Amino acid sequence: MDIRHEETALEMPVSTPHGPWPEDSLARVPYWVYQDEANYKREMQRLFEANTWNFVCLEADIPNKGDYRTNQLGELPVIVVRDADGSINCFENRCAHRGSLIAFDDGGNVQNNFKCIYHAWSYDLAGNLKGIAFERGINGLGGMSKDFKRETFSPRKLRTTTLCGLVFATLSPDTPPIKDYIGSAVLGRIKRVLNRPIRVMGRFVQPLPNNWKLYVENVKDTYHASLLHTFLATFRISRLTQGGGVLVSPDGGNHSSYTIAIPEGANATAYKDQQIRTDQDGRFALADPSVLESVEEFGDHIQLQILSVFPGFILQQIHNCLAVRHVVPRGVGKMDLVWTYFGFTDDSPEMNRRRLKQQNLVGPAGFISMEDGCVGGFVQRGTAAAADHVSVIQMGGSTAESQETRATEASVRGFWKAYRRCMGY
Amino acid sequence: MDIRHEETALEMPVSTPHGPWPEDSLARVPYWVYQDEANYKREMQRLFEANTWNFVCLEADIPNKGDYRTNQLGELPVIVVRDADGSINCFENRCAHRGSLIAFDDGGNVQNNFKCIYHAWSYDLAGNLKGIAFERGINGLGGMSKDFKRETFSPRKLRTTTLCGLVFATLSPDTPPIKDYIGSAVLGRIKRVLNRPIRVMGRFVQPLPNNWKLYVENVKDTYHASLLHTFLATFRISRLTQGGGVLVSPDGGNHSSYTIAIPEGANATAYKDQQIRTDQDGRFALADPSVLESVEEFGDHIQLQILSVFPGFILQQIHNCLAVRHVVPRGVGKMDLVWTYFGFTDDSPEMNRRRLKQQNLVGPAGFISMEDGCVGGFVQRGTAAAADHVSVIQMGGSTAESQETRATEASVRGFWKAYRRCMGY
Amino acid sequence: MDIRHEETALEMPVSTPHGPWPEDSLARVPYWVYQDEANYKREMQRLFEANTWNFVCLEADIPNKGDYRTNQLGELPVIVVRDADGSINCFENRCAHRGSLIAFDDGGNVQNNFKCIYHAWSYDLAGNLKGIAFERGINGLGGMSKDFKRETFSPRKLRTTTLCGLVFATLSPDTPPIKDYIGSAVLGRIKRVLNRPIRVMGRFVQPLPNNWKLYVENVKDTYHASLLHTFLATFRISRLTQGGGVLVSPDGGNHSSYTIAIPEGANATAYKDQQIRTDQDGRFALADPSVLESVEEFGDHIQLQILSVFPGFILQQIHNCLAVRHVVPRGVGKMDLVWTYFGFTDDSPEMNRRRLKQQNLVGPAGFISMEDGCVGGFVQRGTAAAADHVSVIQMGGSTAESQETRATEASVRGFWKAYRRCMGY
Amino acid sequence: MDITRLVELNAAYARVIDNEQFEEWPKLFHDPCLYKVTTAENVAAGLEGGLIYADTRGMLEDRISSLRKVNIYERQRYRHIVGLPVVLGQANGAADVETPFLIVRIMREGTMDVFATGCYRDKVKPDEAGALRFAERIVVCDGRRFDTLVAIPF
Amino acid sequence: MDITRLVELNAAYARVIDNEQFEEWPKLFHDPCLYKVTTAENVAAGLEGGLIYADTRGMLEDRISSLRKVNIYERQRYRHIVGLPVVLGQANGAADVETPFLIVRIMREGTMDVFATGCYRDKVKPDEAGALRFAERIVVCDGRRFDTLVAIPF
Amino acid sequence: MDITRLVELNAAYARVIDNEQFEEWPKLFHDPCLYKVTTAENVAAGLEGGLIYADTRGMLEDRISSLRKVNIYERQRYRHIVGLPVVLGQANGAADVETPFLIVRIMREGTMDVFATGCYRDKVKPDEAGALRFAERIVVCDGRRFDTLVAIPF
Ligand code: FES
Ligand code: FES
Ligand code: FES
Ligand SMILES: [Fe+3]
Ligand SMILES: [Fe+3]
Ligand SMILES: [Fe+3]
Repeated sequence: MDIRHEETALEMPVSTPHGPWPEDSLARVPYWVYQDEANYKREMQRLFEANTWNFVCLEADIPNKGDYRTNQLGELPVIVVRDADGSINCFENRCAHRGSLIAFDDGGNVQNNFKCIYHAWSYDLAGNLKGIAFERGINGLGGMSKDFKRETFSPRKLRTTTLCGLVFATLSPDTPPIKDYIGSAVLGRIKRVLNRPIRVMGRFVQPLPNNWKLYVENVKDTYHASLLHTFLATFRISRLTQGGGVLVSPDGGNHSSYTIAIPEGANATAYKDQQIRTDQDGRFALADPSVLESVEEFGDHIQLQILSVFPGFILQQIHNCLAVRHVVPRGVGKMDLVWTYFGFTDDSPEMNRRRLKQQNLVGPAGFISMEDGCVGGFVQRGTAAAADHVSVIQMGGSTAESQETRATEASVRGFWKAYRRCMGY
Repeated sequence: MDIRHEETALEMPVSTPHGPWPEDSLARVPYWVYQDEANYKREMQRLFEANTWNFVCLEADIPNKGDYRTNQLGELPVIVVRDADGSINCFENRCAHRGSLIAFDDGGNVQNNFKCIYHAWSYDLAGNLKGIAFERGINGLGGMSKDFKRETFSPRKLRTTTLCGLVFATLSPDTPPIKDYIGSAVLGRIKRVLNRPIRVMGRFVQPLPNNWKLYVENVKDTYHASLLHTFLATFRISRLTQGGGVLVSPDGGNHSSYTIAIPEGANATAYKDQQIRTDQDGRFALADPSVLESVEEFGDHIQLQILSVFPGFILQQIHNCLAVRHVVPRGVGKMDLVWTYFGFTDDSPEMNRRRLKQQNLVGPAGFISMEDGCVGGFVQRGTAAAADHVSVIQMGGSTAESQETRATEASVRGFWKAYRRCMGY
Repeated sequence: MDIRHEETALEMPVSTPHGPWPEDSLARVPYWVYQDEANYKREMQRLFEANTWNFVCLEADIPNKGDYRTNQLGELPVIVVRDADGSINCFENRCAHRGSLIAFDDGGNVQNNFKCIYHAWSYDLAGNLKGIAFERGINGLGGMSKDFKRETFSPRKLRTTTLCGLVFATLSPDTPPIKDYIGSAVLGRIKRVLNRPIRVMGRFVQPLPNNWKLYVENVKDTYHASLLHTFLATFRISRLTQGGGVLVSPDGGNHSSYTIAIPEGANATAYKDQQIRTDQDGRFALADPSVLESVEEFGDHIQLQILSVFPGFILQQIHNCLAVRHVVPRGVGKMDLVWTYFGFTDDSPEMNRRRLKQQNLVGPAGFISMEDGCVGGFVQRGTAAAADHVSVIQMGGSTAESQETRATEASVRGFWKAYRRCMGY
Repeated sequence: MDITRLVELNAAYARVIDNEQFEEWPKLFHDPCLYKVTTAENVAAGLEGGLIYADTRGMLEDRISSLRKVNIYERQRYRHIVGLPVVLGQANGAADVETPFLIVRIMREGTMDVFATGCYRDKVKPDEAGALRFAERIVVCDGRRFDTLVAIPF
Repeated sequence: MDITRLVELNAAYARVIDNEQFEEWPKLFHDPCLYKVTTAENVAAGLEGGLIYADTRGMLEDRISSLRKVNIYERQRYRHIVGLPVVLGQANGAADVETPFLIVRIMREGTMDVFATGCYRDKVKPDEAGALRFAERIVVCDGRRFDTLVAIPF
Repeated sequence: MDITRLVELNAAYARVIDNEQFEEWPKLFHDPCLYKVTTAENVAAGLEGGLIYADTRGMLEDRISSLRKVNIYERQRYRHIVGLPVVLGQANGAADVETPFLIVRIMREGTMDVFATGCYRDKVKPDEAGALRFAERIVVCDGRRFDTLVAIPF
């Protein structure tokens, strides 16, 4: 049952919880956005519980009727469940009676209904309240009054949509269809990878000591990869001097960066010339290079693709190492990064072994991605006393459109474009 | 020394820290009451430090002169001590000088006075400041000025009262006498159990991951017991279909529920009919049922009685297993539940052994009460994104009077009746 | 790049975040100063980031060009580094690009520049932004716009000053010269101890469960020492009845207390007469008194000197045990006390061994100072429900000038004099 | 009594619990037996009450069937780290033994807490087959706090 | 296989890591070998993927050269507390062993966290010189959470 | 030197502290001896200073009489979990030994923290009666932080 205060309902933001936005440029962001409690609460309501599509699970996670998974939209707990007709339902994981979690495991199978453990109220697979224990009381005593309208008491229901085996949910009736939401350019890059049935290979959770947006920025930051990650530069997995670029959706929120396996040509010495640490060419070699042995899998020479859907979904292809990542806020200064490694159901044993080896590149212990685990915390701590100062996101200009280079922060600016629109800043 | 700001002194609540109370019905409570920091601070001042009686210790804990115990009223630390004349004093555990805890153990014996360790100021057993180290300085230098009025500097003193060996304290001069406060009906149920000298059998503390009120509601919730706790239903320790009811004090704050050892008759199959999980009759049996072997102890066929005194005291009789529980808030989302198991000084060895075995039923590892340890956390998490939504407390109507059935939430509504009065909502 | 909101810029405090200051006397302080979040944030801006000198390291920590240490002014992370010309620079440890910590170890040596790990922007030893990776992009794509003024983008720079081998820093242009800041009387006591080159003997960190000001008060509190610390009284290391006194700087913020090795004479029995716990004379003796064997080192019979510089620096001489301590706030209810034990480069082996043994007296496990580790927490907890009550700091009057006795709280009042001026209370 | 066999008994004890082979746990006790979970404070104060109190193998089995079938709680597991047993005395084939322990509780979503520390006070003797079994295991916890609930035995 | 030698192998294993003698670590494995870090949940679900996956000693050496030379992270170290090995079976000189572990991570500024707990599932056999070495060490962590990053092997 | 006897020495050491039989603690040392509590960082930096520094049994006894009689602190206790000793070398009856440890501190109201982890660097040799005793025990803590205060020895 939903009662909203007037002020909440009416509240149209004219300024931020922290005063006016410092400067109307996508190239400047004040550091309080990573620190302010009121702003964090507002993100829950304006982003995660509003007009955004949020990743909730894979179709492969819930193949059969009654299969369910639990997840969160920001801090909103939800249940995603496969219905009898094969459709997928999603509703708030909160009992309509006194608010207990209805399900408190990662997932499982309930046959036809969920039963709250507290007082045994029960729900069908669409989240409709169906049963109330002792609704009529005993010997005419107790029970619910006759005029109690059970239908009007249900957990909040979410809309769901599926795309290439991914399941997204939104609490808002106004969120546009997923294809429009993502935009055709980025959409094509999702279809490129998720082109046949997948199989999950492993799951891990990586808690990070930073605000959730610092990680999302990091993922969208095509500029940092080869400058922070020695592996990418040294082994030419991804250098700014290699072919590639970044696609940014018109609304800014979604992106896909890519590196193409072509030689660097004239710029081959650029890293050495600038004495960039990550160029260990010649100084660092692998005793067993099999971790880098990959095969062309998608027929387009794209050896690395990182893709994000606003606000918190990430799809990764690094050589033959595939994963989806889900960003879950855990308060203003903490987040969880949920990793799901996958392959395809038709993988050969060799391809399976190749993926297992290449999984060394990513995740909490990834040769490549390890640094992304700590750098967000470095920013969180570096800006501790700088709430009213701003970050400078000006590489490649001040706009957020697709570019043929990765020496740009265009998709980071894109994130702030979408963020400010949702937050009303 | 006590200086209150004007605003604090004057502040008469016209609304809540979270906007207007959603609906003027005892059957609806907004979830922000379990989440809001400002509301929590207000509870400390309006409930625990105002017109309520708070359990501080057992008389048996401090039999002799100078025996003391420390405890808390909400977050107010206090010392309870037995005086020379056998009376019991209670005062704030805060030195009048610079605010150190005067006592920092659970209890013990000080002969005639407490001495603060920081600068050795000393207090008599009534909490009066009696000694100041080097009050006159040395060689005419230093020390306190002559006009310093030692009498006017003492920790805040609380009123105490005893009832059947229980000791309660209040900071307010206006709190009514304990018997009027509790009300005759519930009072009778205290006297029924605490009818002779007791002996403590064990102490444990159970931290819970939820707001303190969620546990108090759980204790008052006669509806949940046999639906959540398989043991109660399966072994017919307490079923809604057995005889019993709930007494609620006129002001709503205190309650006593009870189950009478009489057969279920016509309703014997009600649990099975509703396919209620907790009915494991026939499916679950004990290899050694001695844990359930009890004797009629109070001569009135009441085999289970749960009793609460507003805001945070609980007295329990389950067969021959007796305990008092004390609810101590630890911030908005945490609390401690302090268990004291007891028996009587005249227990036979058999009765002692019986109680030891039945203690398996309660406490953090209790066959029965285990679920109460986690269900509060389930509500805390289930309602994380539902601050402006409400719980539906409508079983057995919308009022808070005593009822002949336990298929009701009458005493939960009673809690909110008392809570809203104290909080000014 | 620094953008301050109007309101922040203009904000001139007419009252505190917690209402008016209770009483205009240095002898009264409300307990909310140890509890209030808004007040804590204000302390960061008005004290640590404003007109105060903050200890950042020892000159001995960074003898050579490129040697650096990291530290904090309140919560502001800084880098202190020795420049080519031997001067010492200090700047905010925050990259001008997107805010990462530039250095994330305690210290080390960078030869000529710091390089941020995130995108390889580089800084010279003065904190000037010197290099931007791929500033010109690649093949005419990406990079920074031509008109980007690199000079205007640097971390905030701090002024530094050195004194007897100590390095202090301030963010404000208005902080007076260190000698004026400290005042001649206290200054003399620093020079007395730090009269020749030192060598670091050990480093430890002691987290304390209390607001940072409770520890600073404790250090300035000449009244408590022999009443709390049995060792000081029993072994006559420092008794109020021995010679000594306290120096307070005119502005109140800095102090030096001292005990002179002269007999107590007439007052020899004062502790016994008042039955003060810490007088264990005759009841407690050491099996191996070598821990107390000291030699007159500074030629003035001062056997104990405790000295503080506002807000968080402490210099200690107890017999031959020397240390500096640095107070680092860690939120409203926590702090770190950073210990650096030292001796002199010309110490004989005997003197070295003497210092090693006497180090048993101080630090987290110090025979003397152990109690200071817990007493702050006792005040924090004792005052938990007393935000609007006040501490009584009246020993030795209500003013904050130097006194010939230590039976006074003059230097504690001095702290509040300086604190209220900085905070605008 | 051979220290190595005591160490192996404790390793087996920890393993069956941490690997969730709970049904094996009661088999490590004699019948009748005494298994109790309490605190150092209760022991020091001479208070007999326990969090768990079982004096037959049947009562131990009921603990397991209850946590398997009827009790409700969030998925969790333990990791025991058991120290070296100290034999305090021996008499007619039975030994009094003290063994320190540390239990980390791992919750479903992955949080790890130091859940309990303390000392096992045991009476150990061989069964008919000569295998060492507990005649008595008093679990004396150092602290008084038991977070949320205790479903799995210590 | 002699339990004492297994205990010594595990003590040496923990010591080279906790003392930061990382280069010694690969030498405790055979070549080829299998070293994998995963979770009890992945194992239970039959998911093969690992946080770390190495099937040659060279891959183990690459882990070390990488953490020494190229990876960026804040200074930290581990403290292993390793329990008693339980030998599950033996065949032609190789033993299947299970050993519980607890790892505390100590960060540069001194914070100590329970970083991981779990069970080593090992295949151990002697090398030519007769020294016990790991043919297989599957690190099965009890929890799913790996805070910030994993630079140092478990 | 027989590993089992070293293990028993360490078990006895942990037990007398954790059971609060503090007066037994100095008896496990020779006289003179060296007992020091410091950190890996100080050792690495060649800094001699210690949190606790005692070179006679008398100084150890003073630690105990002080914590018993004169120092003020909130009630607390430790639980040591001690790993397996590694013998680094032996010479004329004395052994150089390294032993990892973990100390959990349990406060009066029941909170349990990982209070310290590290490594004991010991010189052990038998006394006249042949009982193993510490000629030297350097407690090298992994971290630099010592929360609130250290009253009880490590
Ligand atoms: S809270 Fe779910 S049934 Fe009562
Ligand atoms: S604080 Fe109690 S005597 Fe000073
Ligand atoms: S944050 Fe430092 S270079 Fe980008
Ligand atoms: Fe990255
Ligand atoms: Fe219950
Ligand atoms: Fe002191």
